Amino acid sequence: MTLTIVKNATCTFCGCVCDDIELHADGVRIVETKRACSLGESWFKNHTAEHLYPDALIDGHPATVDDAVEAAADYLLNADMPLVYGMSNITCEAQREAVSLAELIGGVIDSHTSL
Amino acid sequence: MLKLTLKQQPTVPLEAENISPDVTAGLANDAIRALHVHHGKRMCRLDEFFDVEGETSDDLEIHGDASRVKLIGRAMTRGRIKIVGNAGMHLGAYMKGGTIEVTGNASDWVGAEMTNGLIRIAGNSGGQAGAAYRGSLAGMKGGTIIIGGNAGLEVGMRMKRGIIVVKGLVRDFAGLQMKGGTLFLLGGAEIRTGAWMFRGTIVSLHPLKLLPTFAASCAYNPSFLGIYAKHLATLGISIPHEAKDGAYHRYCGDSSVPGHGEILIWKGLATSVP
Amino acid sequence: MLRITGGKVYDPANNINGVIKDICIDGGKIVADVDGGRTIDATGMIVFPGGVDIHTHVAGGALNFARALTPENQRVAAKFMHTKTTRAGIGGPTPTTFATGYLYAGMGYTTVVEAAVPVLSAKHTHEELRDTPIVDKACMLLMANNEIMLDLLEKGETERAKDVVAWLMWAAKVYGIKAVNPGGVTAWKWGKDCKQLHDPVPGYGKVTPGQIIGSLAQIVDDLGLPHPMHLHCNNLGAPGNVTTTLETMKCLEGNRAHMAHLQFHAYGGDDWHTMRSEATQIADYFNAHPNLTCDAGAVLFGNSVTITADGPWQHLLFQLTGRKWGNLDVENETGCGIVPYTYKGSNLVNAVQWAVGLELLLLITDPWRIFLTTDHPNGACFWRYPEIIHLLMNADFRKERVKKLPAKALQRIVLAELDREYSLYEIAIITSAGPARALGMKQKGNLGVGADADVAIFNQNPDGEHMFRYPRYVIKAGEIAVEEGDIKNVHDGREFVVKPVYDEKIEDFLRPVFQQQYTMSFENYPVELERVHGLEIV
Amino acid sequence: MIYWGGNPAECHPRHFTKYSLMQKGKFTPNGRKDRTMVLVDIRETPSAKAADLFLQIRPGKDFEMLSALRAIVKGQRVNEETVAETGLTVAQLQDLAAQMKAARFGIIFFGMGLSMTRGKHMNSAQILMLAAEMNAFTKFVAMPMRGHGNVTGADVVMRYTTGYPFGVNLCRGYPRFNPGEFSTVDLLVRGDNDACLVLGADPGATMPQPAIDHLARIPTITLDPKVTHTSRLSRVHITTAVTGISAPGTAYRMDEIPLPLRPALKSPYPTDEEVVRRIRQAVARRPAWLPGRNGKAAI
Repeated sequence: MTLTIVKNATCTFCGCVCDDIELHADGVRIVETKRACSLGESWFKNHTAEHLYPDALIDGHPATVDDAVEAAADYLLNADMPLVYGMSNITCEAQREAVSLAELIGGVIDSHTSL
Repeated sequence: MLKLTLKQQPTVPLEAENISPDVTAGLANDAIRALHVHHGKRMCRLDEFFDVEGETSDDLEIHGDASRVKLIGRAMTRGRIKIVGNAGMHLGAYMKGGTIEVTGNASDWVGAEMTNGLIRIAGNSGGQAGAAYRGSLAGMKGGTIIIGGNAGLEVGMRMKRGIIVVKGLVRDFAGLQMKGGTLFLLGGAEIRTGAWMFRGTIVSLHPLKLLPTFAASCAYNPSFLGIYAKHLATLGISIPHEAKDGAYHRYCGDSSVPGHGEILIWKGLATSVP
Repeated sequence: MLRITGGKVYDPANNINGVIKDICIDGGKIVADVDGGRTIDATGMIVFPGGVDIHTHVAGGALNFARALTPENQRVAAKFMHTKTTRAGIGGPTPTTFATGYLYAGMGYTTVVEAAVPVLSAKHTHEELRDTPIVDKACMLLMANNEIMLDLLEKGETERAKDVVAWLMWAAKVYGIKAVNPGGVTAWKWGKDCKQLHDPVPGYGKVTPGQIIGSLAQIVDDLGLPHPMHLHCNNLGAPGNVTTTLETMKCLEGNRAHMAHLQFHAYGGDDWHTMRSEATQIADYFNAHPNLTCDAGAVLFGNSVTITADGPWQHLLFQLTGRKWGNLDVENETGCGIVPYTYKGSNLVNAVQWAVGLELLLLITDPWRIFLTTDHPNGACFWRYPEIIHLLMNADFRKERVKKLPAKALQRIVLAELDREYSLYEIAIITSAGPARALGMKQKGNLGVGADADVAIFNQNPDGEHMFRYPRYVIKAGEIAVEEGDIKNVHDGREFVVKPVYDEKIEDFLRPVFQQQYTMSFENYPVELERVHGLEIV
Repeated sequence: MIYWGGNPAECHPRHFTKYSLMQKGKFTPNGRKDRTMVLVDIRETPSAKAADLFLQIRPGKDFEMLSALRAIVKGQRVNEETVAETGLTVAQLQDLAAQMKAARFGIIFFGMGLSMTRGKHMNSAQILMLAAEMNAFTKFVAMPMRGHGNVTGADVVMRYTTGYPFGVNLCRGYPRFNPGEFSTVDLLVRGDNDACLVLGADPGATMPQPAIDHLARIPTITLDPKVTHTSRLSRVHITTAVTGISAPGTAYRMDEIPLPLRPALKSPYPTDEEVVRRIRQAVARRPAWLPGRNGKAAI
């Protein structure tokens, strides 16, 4: 099988965010990393493209993403003081959406910085 | 006297800056019932949470555990609020005059950035009493805060004028970056008291663990304490100041800033120089 | 389709001075006539081309750093509520991106130029501009302290330097070139500054600030960029800096240049105690040299935050104020300092600064060469422009204000003697037609057929401040964006980017240099095209 | 170069080689040899091997030591006995101050050993002030060593959209900021929220127990590439693609430089960006919540 080679990939494991990593992937997993440190290497190799987890869970039971999204919207909009928290392991584009969502549901938004 | 009784505990914090004599005085009770409060993101009527009784006046009484009711008496200029129970955050923040009394405990930011008036908490208070909000150049600029119990972090942070008295123990950073005013610690403090202080006076009746940037200057009977003692006596607080027992160790600092603040530690309990 | 009828039109680019005529709009452009559509009755109103801000700081790493540094300003600033159509935000000296768009549009401004962008964080600037609604945008690239550039100038390789500049411009997706304290920001990495135009920059053997200025202005002209080099001179804010400024202008003879926030560069005296206005000297030279344009960088009293790539100056200001200070060094490219500041009417130095901005606006005779700015947020916030307009239009009001200055200040300024009053026509030039021309944006700042349909309509009012603070209508790209102070229609603005021509082989030179000097991969350095929202290549 | 309360050798392994200590620069052609490195920490971590000078201080004494150092830098007096309680002597601090002043370009990297111990943000503020004041003598800067991947990005995005870096309350329809009041741990421990959306974090594994208990009590929604502790106490969990591995976008380096992500895998799951957008769109389809237009700023 041919390997996909990605050059100048960016590692988001720690705050250094090194962007000179070379990744060799076989479609399901990353088989080789160049220039990544030990932490980065295990970060890249520990995640695969396999379907290991259910798409979504509602009250612990497998559900579709559509249903989960609707349930989430109900919970957040109906709450009097919802909280949006985390955001350190997601992209800026997702963070930007999260701020917009927090505004729409009238909530509090916070990241790991406050810890 | 107007009496508000909390009839339903808010499930999320209730912001009620409208509970202030400046707003309620002169309003009919029905108008008071219709005042806005904010339950999280929802704007509600005051009477969804409070029973309103009595006559409208400058004198307000709140009954019940209002520990989740924030901003009571925000920026009030006159009159009196008595809370029979606990009070939530920002009690009397930006206060300009009048009196607030709490029979129970209060939360953080009591009298933050206040300029005048009197706040008296019988129980404990949270942190940042009389403090500056984040980024502001100055905390309280006048008035008096008396805390009967213990207090939290950063009490009197960046205060410029006024008096804070804490009868119990205060936590770290009391008088942080103080620029003036007087902080009486009758029950002692944890660590880093007076960090970054420029000016102002901290008086402690208990020995304190001081930062390395405070230098012992002398031991003496500060005569100005007599004036404070007279004033504090009217509020029911006594501090040692007479010739026989009024000697204090004086320390100055914080030399890291470098500042000209002073910390006075009562000799009566300070057996050795800290 | 839209017809604006009955209004007095001020369109200086087309020599229209207060003529009552119809303005017709279709497809986001001004057209000769329309058949049908909405009609706005502008009787008793004045019609201006949408405002163009040639120099402001509304997006980017430095401004965003300032937001974090000053929560106390945000706490007391104007609040923008979340509504069905608008996003939440905060005004004040460092408004949030959404609020920035609403504030500019709410004042009749439809085009803004972010004046300081380093390549390294250009991606970030574009992200912020994407979330700055309504107005059209462009940015200036910081270049005069780029170490790769300086190395080339040191070796005398100006031809290659030209290709590098062009490549970097396209990498950063910008509109023009900005020079800030040439050499001085580089020197700041040694904790030093460049005070003398003809002394070598610390860390270099030969290259001097004067040489950087001359070479960069030449490169900008050779590349044929629409806007000349945008220059922030050395010695900003320092008493006696008039000498440096005049010397700088001499270095620029034979080239075009735009002198940014000239107010901060027109001081005489030897120190803070003797500081005085030298606006007359600057204006005399400037009036005689048509190769130059400038913007005022006026000061208004009140709270502000100073943000500039001029790192050494900011350290000095931190020491003067004893307040907060933020410093950012951007690898090999530039630096930045941030200090909150309050201009006080009772302060002699601040009073002189306030006067100098107005003096320049009144003494420079050609309104097509000086534009209204406050170097937001350095001199004052952009949303206070109407206050300056009122001061310019009403000499009596201005003289009353001058009387309130400290008595000592009056001996240091000439403002009290100036009687000139701006006409509405001239206001339209310094807020719109002039800056658009200096930027080389032909579709902006005018109401001729084919121009972008950016129009501001004001109720005519003798109080200039009131008139310009509350436009009756603001039309952006043919849509009514603001009606009686309410944001009606929020859409994203465009961003103008210049693609200069360069030799593709320059990448072969840059790649190894880059790999040696930078911490980022060369391939990840340029801003991707899709990151620039509403991109329009000029 | 001073590392304070951090262990880059183990926590940011490439920091020395790629960014700071070893790199050869234009003015440091010999790389490591042209630099002096000081490590300040409470124990001798592997990073100490890289240091020219290791200063071991007693736990919880950072603020005290920094106070003393700031005073010494300015030629002020300090109390020798209380300095000694930090585990260092005045002479050691004087020597450190002298070395700092002698540097051509100094930098302090401070880690969570400083910012997460007693005093927290005051410790950080103290070190930032020290760096600022050092500029009276030579060029000096300070920078936090941020831990998690894109926590810097969260700061940046929140700042330009809301004006504040974290802990932003939008309940009144405009942004408000007050750390301690609107920061997550405090909110959850007090039980102030009645719903929570967790994005790429696992508070169920890391936060104090009362906070976890509250998350279990209220409707919690978790987005994560894995089913985490938090997912298990949530009403809703949605599996998402992994940032940078199977999800594209942008991440910020700790010095606020944005970098593009180049995913090598194609995930069977949607990205966080897509899911959050879909939740936002679902909310927008429902009757809108609009803030009451009531009065002035509360705090």
